[in-house]
Formats: sequence, structure tokens, C-alpha cells
Amino acid sequence: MSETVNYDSVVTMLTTVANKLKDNRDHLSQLDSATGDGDHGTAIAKVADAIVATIEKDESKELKKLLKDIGWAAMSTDAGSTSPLYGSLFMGMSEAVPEEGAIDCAAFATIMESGIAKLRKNTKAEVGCKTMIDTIVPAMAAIRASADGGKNILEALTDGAEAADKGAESTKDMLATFGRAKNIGERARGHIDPGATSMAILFTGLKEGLE
Amino acid sequence: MSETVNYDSVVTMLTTVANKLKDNRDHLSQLDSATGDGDHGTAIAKVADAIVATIEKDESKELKKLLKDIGWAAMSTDAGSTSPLYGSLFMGMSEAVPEEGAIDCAAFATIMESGIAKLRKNTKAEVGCKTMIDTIVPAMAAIRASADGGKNILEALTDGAEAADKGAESTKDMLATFGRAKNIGERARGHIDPGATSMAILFTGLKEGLE
Amino acid sequence: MPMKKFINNPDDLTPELLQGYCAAHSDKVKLVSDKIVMRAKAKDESKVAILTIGGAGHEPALSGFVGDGMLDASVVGDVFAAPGAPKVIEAMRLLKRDAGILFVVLNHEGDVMSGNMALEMAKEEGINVKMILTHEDIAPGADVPIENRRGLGGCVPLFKVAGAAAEAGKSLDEVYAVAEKINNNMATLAVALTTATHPQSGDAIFDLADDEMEIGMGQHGEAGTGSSKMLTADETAEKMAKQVLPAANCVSGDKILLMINGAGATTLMEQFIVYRKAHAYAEAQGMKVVHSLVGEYLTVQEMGGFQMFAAKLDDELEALLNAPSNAPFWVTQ
Amino acid sequence: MPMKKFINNPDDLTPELLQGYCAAHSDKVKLVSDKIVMRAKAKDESKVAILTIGGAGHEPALSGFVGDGMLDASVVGDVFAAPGAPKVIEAMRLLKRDAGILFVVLNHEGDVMSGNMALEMAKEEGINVKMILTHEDIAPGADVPIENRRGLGGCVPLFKVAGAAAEAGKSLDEVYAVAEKINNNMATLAVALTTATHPQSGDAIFDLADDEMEIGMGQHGEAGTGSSKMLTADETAEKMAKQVLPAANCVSGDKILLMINGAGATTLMEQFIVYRKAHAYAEAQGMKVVHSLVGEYLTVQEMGGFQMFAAKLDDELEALLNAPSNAPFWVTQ
Ligand SMILES: Nc1ncnc2c1ncn2[C@@H]1O[C@H](COP(=O)(O)OP(=O)(O)O)[C@@H](O)[C@H]1O
Ligand SMILES: Nc1ncnc2c1ncn2[C@@H]1O[C@H](COP(=O)(O)OP(=O)(O)O)[C@@H](O)[C@H]1O
Ligand SMILES: [Mg+2]
Ligand SMILES: [Mg+2]
Ligand SMILES: [Mg+2]
Ligand SMILES: [Mg+2]
Repeated sequence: MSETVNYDSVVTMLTTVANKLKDNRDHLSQLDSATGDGDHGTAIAKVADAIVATIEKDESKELKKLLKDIGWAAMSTDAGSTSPLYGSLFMGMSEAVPEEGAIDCAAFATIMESGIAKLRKNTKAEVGCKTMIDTIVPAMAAIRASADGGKNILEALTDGAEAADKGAESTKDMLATFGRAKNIGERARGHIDPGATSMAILFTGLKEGLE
Repeated sequence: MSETVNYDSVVTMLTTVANKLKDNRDHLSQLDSATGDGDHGTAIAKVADAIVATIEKDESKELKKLLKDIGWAAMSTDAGSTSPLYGSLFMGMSEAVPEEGAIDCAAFATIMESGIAKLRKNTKAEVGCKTMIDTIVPAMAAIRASADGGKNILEALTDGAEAADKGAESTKDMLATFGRAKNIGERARGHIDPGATSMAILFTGLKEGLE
Repeated sequence: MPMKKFINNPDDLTPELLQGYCAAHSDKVKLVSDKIVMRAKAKDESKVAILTIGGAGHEPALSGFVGDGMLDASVVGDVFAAPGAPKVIEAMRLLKRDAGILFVVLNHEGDVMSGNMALEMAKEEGINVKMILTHEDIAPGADVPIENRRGLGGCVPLFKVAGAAAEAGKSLDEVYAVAEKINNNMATLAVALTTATHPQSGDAIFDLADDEMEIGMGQHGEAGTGSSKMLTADETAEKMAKQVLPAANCVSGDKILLMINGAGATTLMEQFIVYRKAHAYAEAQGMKVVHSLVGEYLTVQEMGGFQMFAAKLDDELEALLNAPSNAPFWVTQ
Repeated sequence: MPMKKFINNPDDLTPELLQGYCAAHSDKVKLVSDKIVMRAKAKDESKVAILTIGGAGHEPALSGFVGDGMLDASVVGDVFAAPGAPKVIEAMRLLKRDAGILFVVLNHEGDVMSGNMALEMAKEEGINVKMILTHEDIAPGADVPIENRRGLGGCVPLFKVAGAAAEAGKSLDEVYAVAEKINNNMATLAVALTTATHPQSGDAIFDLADDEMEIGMGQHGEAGTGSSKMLTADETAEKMAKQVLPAANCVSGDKILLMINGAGATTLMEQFIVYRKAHAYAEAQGMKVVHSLVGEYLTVQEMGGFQMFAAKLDDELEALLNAPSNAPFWVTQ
């Protein structure tokens, strides 16, 4: 059943993501208090609400449109850096949804890559800069490798979620060169980046939503 | 030796008053914190400094001019209600200093009365309004009675200081109808009025300066 | 522990403040004889001069309103303290003119005493001065005798109205009449939420529990009509507007001035949220808000709170409020 | 325990603020599509429009500077948060004109991201927009790359200069050039003394010991270059002026703009005391302060502290600063 995904299964995946993100609201804000301005949880909850609200009012039942609308709604949440980053992730994903045909693991990986590419247009941050990029890059690499290796979507997402968690964890000892945490220099060390954490939750949510 | 006072003895009396007022700076501010804005001690210290500074720079050695200058300097201290009230007290005293001749107990009482009359031009407060008037009125009555009864200045001031203390004490149970304390209604009860207290210190200081 | 304020020697607060203010606005104001803030370029002597007095610590009031179209001079006392009569009479001598001087005093006992003494001296010297006392605080009740009602932020629009009338060449009696017109149709109520530190003593000027507010608080921390549990912005605004509007004689059909004057720490964000409700309430009563003032006009250091002020206007007062002015803290084109 | 602020539902802060602000100044500004503050009376389409974006919570910035002679519109995000690109592109569509739009963005990542996305969409739609980024914070050092220097209160004089040039009928390139001139010759340094409460979460936005101050504090409580023991007003002013003036390229003989921008709870009294010393320091270095700004322009709720800002001026910039404007929080006759 995880050989392909469609509108309904993606809706379930995204709903799971939204719920998990909301469950982590306070935790994410606490992480942001240590290195930033303490509002990442609030921001993420707004994005989660935007996902849920867009799904609820979508009448098209078309995945391409749904993802684009989620992206636009996420960008409209006025939630600091989070809105454009998450917003462009979904808008970029939409751009790669094929007009016709089923979405298999390779197509799914391409959709994710397209989202990440659009997200990364917002920032010059690379791996090692103590941002959500530290989660996204290894997670995407794992998903692509699994897809290339012939695994199904659930297996690929399982590998991706595992890599995402490691990526988020890796930010702990870094100095920040992007995001507000860069302002505090050495004091950022020892704290996990909030955006890296919320992205890891996103990958886990996608996986769990498909299970 | 207390049958008459002259420039030098008044200088000693006023210096004693100034020192006693300054010693009570914190106490007076604390009293004012309970019912007003907590600055009567600061105000009184400024008046005391004005007294001392005026005495120091006086070259006339004329009591009339000295008292007028003290009044003007006290009024210039910008210290809330205290400056005009204490300032006019001294200016009014100056007005009754005789051009010629010694100041005996009757003349001294007249000088004090003139000062008090000028002070009272500033306010409609009467005895019972929880202000310095509650000190001044009984103190002056005692001085005038003693003078009329043939006592000398020190004896009159001793009676005056005693009446002043009682007057100040009497403000404790009053409601205020003048001064900032009127704004707090019933909450003023149980607190002695700061201005009534500083005036009692003034009468005691005049007495002690003559001893 | 040092006070958490940017100050030097606490005794030098007022002179340093005045020097800084006059340096920053040297095109508009100058400092004369230590404590008198005057217009940099004096108004024509044929016109009535407007003078006020009051303690420092309430910035931008009162000296922030010296300038073309508003005050000619203000005499500044020390923090929260009236200036002494000697400085006041000195300012009157500087402004002496046949057209006369309107002398605006806020009803606080120290100011009134200094004002009265200076007025007496001015009369003796043949200086033509007319005094007007502001007393629009309704905390003790709108009907108590004038002597018991403090002058709060309402002096600021009164300066504007009187200043504009003087600029227009009106006589002293006319300027006085227009000032009295707004004076008799205005009301203020203050509310405090958090205390302020007296910048000289370092002490808190009052106490208030963590969940309480006090409506009626005075400008120097004098207690008001009693503390109560905190209300929301809308509840506070409505509760106060219900008292202020009728006390300013504002009724349905009236054009009104509505002012939210921040006390210090209350943010402009909060002031606009409060204003929003007060405005809606007034309009729902059938009044038309034709002039609004929201911001810090007369502060109490970094106190949290605000004053709500209203005045009933007519065409003349409305036009005077809109007339040009160039005081540092009230510029109208 | 309720927050000690006059608010209603914390989620409604920004809409209620904007409604209150536009009601109080309805002769000057209006609210469009919930989050766009525009001039009540639009500027002639033949002239370049000036647009800015930024989070709420810094009042009067940014929307307080919408008005004749300054901004044409501002797009407001939630408290301390950038507005999303969809609203920004909407504002650009509203201002679309052949003369073009100057789009002023303060360097904060959220704003830059939204700004860039909107800019990309605008290009696709054929809207003529030129973006300028302010980045005058010198806390991380005056020489670090632009990306690492935040935009602080310096945007306000930049709005004034650009707005006046646009009003004078200059082309987009000319308006951009004059804005870049001040942008490349200005510097800001912030200092914090006491924290502020985030009006949505109720939390303190940072901690600082009772006897400490922090120079370099960011606008949302982002830590600066480290805390130190408190200094007097004069020591603080001199220490900061020594860094700010050279970073703004101000040298002996220059005409300069000097601004003390109160963060919130710091009184105007303190600001003028600090200004006094900074002014004296600049003049002692042979500079001539020809324009001063002291007061609250861009605040951080009720934070105690201030920003010191300086810009090197020439005749053109000086004249633009003095040109007429009628924005609610910057009126010049
Ligand atoms: N320039 C950037 N590039 C990549 N990620 C970023 C960047 N800026 C911020 N982030 C991510 O966003 C997170 C903070 O999000 P949030 O707290 O919502 O935004 P803000 O910093 O505006 O308050 C950071 O932890 C980081 O992962
Ligand atoms: N109207 C008045 N009549 C008589 N005495 C007054 C009046 N106002 C104030 N006082 C006296 O002055 C004292 C307060 O002085 P002070 O604290 O220096 O003035 P302020 O109230 O201006 O701070 C009061 O305790 C009272 O005795
Ligand atoms: Mg954040
Ligand atoms: Mg944020
Ligand atoms: Mg007092
Ligand atoms: Mg006092």
C-alpha cells in the first residue's frame, strides 16, 4: 500500500504532520528561547493550522492545487522566518506534482526535492550553519538513496526520518551562522536548533501518516 | 540672656533649625511616603541648605534683610508645596522686624505672627485639615500667651515647641482636606502629617538654638 | 545597586534634561536663566503670551509644547516639584507686554502657591497677567469643588487652543475666554498598572499588586479611588469612557476631542488598542470624534498606565486645535 | 496572573492595534486588506511610491511613518514577525505605477525572505520595484558583511529622505540613490537596561541582572555583544558615540544627524540626558549636529534602553530631512 501515494494519503500524511507539530508547540518555543526569540512553536502552530484549514476547505481534490494553497497559506501566517521557509517548501512540492499518473517513490522523492529547492532559494545556509538545512539535506539524501535503491515510500520515509533526527541532533554542538542564533555566538552551542527540530518532526509525521 | 534676640542669636537659632531639619530628612520623607509623594524630607533639606547658604553669604548683618533673603532662597528651592510655605514664613517674619531697637519677647511673637500670616495667605487650610497649620496655630498661640504673660523668649519658645509637638501629633487621627494626603481619603488616618512634623522640628530648633 | 535608569548625579537631572532638550531643538527653544524654556524666536510683542509652570519628570510636558502656535515659555521645577515663585516672576518679566500674558497653572498645590505669589508680585510690578487653572481630573468625582480636582494631561490641548488664539491676534480676554471654554468642557481619568521609580530617590512611587490596576492614580503616584482587579483593554476603556465623556459634557451629536495619553511604559500598541474601544464607545453614543491624540504627552516616568481625556468641541475649538504649530512635541502643518 | 498590559485576546493584538491607529488618524491613513496601512489620500501616480514591511510591536514604527512626504504604505506582520509574501505582493499591486516603487526592507531574515519572494512575484507580474535593505546595526562590528548587520531605527530617517525625494518628483533611480547615500553613511547601536514582556506569550523577552546593561541588544531581545555593569548616562553616551560616529563615516567638519530612539520604558528625560552628552561629544569632535531626533521612533514594547543613531549628511540629505511631511509620527511644517 505504500508503493504510491495519492491525494487522500497525502492528506493523511499532512494531517499527521500538523498534529505532531502542534503537539510540539511548547517544546519548539522553548528551544527557540535558548537561541532565538522564543516563538518558533507559535510559528509552527500557525503553519500547522494553515495546513489543516487548507485541507478542510479544499474542494478541488487535486494534490497540486492543495500543496500550492498550503504553501500560500503557510506564507500568509506572518510567522517570522518560518512562514517563507515552510511556505516555499509546500509551493515547491506542488510544482513537481505530475499532472497525470500515480506518484511512486521516485516521483515522491522528486516532489520533496522540488520543495526543498524552493525553500533553499530563501537562504544561503548550508549544512553546518545550525538551521533546518541540517535536517533537510541528510533526510532528502536518505530518501533519494532509498528511492534509487528500489525501496517503497514508507521505507524511504523511514530512512529519511531517521536521518532527519540525526541531522537535527547534529545542530547541538554547532555555532550558528544563519537565523537569530548567529547573534549570540558561542552561547548558541549546546542547544539544538528549533527549526531543525520542527523539520525532523515533519519527516517523522510524513512517515507515521503513511503507516 | 533670653530677654532679647539680635542678628547673632537668630543666626544661631536658624542654624540649629537647619541642622535639625537635615537630621530628619529621611524620617520626613518616610512620613510623606505614607500619605503623599515621599519627598518632604528632600524638600526640607533644600530649605535647610538655603537657610545655611544665605546666612553664610550675608554681609549686611541686618536681620530684616537676612530673613527676607532666606525667604526668597527657600522659595527658589523648587521643592513642591514646601518652598512657598516655608519661603513666605521667612519673608513674612522679615516684614515685622523693627527697623530699630531690641527684639523682646513681645516683638519676637509679632515677628512670628507676621511670618505665619504670610504663610497662611497660601492656603485656606485651618486647624484640623491635617497640615502644618495644625502645628503652627497652637504653637503660635502658646508663644503669644507666654509673651503676654511676661515670660522671656526662651520660656515662650519652650511653651511653643511643646504645643507644636502636640499639634503635630494631633494630625495622626485626622482625615486630610489639604495637601496630597487628601487624595487618599480614609487611608490617611493613622499617619502623622510630614509638614506638621517639620514645623514642630522648626519650633524645637528655635528653642534649642537659644538655650 | 544602581538605579536602572540612564542618569548621572540624581541632583542634576533637571538641568541636564533641559540642556539636552534645548540642544536637540535649538531651532525652536532656548534655555534662559537655568529653568525657563522659551521660544528660540520670540513671538511678536503685539500678541498675548502663553506661560505655564510645572515640575520636571513628566516629559514631554510641559516644555515640549513651547513653540510657535503653543506656549511662549515654561518655567520648570525640579522632578515632580513646582518651580519657586522667584523664577516664575522672572519669566513673567521676560514676557511682559501690553497685550498681556495668559498664565496656565495645573491644579497642584505647590504650583498654585508659587503661581499665586508670582501673580501678586506681577500685579505690584504692573505686569498684565491673567491666570487660568486646569482641574479636569475626575477621579475624586466630577462634582467636587474645583480645588480638589487635579490638573492632568488636559493642559496640553488647552495650551494648543490658547496658543492658536494668541497667534491669531486675539486679546487677553478673548484668549482667556477660549481657554476657559475648553477648560469647562474637558475631563481626564487616569489608570495605573505598574509603578515607576522616582529618578532622584530610586524608590518606587507606589505599590500595586501583580493582578491589580488603580483607576484615578495621580501624576506623582498619589493613590486614586482604589485599586481593583485588572480588566481587559476593552473593559478598561469602556469603564473610563463612561465616566469621562459625560464629565466633559459630551452628548450625542457633539464633536469631541479624544485623547489617550500614555503614562510611560504602556506601549503605543496598547494605547491604540484602548483608543479603538474608547472611540467606538463614543461614536456609539452618537458623538463624532473630530480630533484624536494618542501617545505620550504628559508622562509619569516609566509608569504603566494612561490618562483618558475628552473635550467637547465647537467649530472654534476644532479650528484652533488644527491651526499650525511647531512646538517640538506638537507639530501641525 | 494576567499580563500587566492593556490588551484583550493576545491573538488580536495586531488587528486591534491597526484598527485603533487608523481610527485615530483617519485623516491620514487607512487600513486595507487587514494588514496594509496606506495613506488616506494616495499620492499622485506620477511619483515613486515608498513601501516598507515589518512586524508589529515596535510602534510607532513602521506604520506611524505612512503619510504625505514619507511612506505610501506599510505591510504589517504579527508581533515581531515579518508579514508573509502574499500580503507584500498585494501591497505592491496596490501601489503599482510606471514611476516605480522603492521597497525598504530592514535586514531581519523573515522580512528579507518575504521581501525577496514578493519581489520575485512582482517581477513576474511586471511591477517596477527596487528593493533597498537597511543594515546599520554595528553591534556585530562595523566591518562584518551586510547580511550580518540588522536593520534598526535607522530606517526612519531613510523613509524621510526617500519619501521627500519621491515627493519632489525624482525618478526611482534617483530616489534609490539618495536612500543608498544615507544607508551607506549611517550606524546604530542599541543598549538595553530592562526587559520587556512579549505581549502574546507574556514572557520576558530576555534577562539582565539588576546591575547590568547590554550594549548591542537586538530588537526582539536577541542578545548583543555581551552584558556589562551599568554605566552612568554620560559614560554610556560617550562609549556608544565613540563607536557610532566613525561607523557612520562622520568626521570633523561633517554635518550630522544624531538620534536617540527610546526603546520603550526609558523616559524622555533620560533620552535627553543621554542626547546632551552624545551631542557634546560629537561637537567636540568637530562635527556639526544639524538634525536631531529624540524620542520613541522604533520601540521594543516596554524595554528599557535606547538606540543611538548617527548619519553623515550633505546639503541634499539635510534638505530632504527638513522637507514637509505629515505622517502621524513625523510632522514637519
Ligand atoms: N536564514 C535561514 N536559513 C535557514 N533556516 C533559517 C534561517 N533563518 C531561520 N531559520 C530557521 O528558522 C528557525 C527559527 O524560526 P522562527 O523562530 O519561526 O523564526 P524567527 O527567527 O523569525 O523568530 C531557526 O531555528 C532556523 O532553523
Ligand atoms: N494647601 C496646604 N496647606 C497647608 N499645608 C500644606 C498644603 N499643602 C501641603 N501642605 C503641607 O506640606 C506638606 C507636604 O510638603 P511636600 O511633601 O514638600 O510637598 P508636596 O506635597 O508638593 O510634595 C504636607 O505634609 C502639609 O503639611
Ligand atoms: Mg523565533
Ligand atoms: Mg520571531
Ligand atoms: Mg511631598
Ligand atoms: Mg512633591
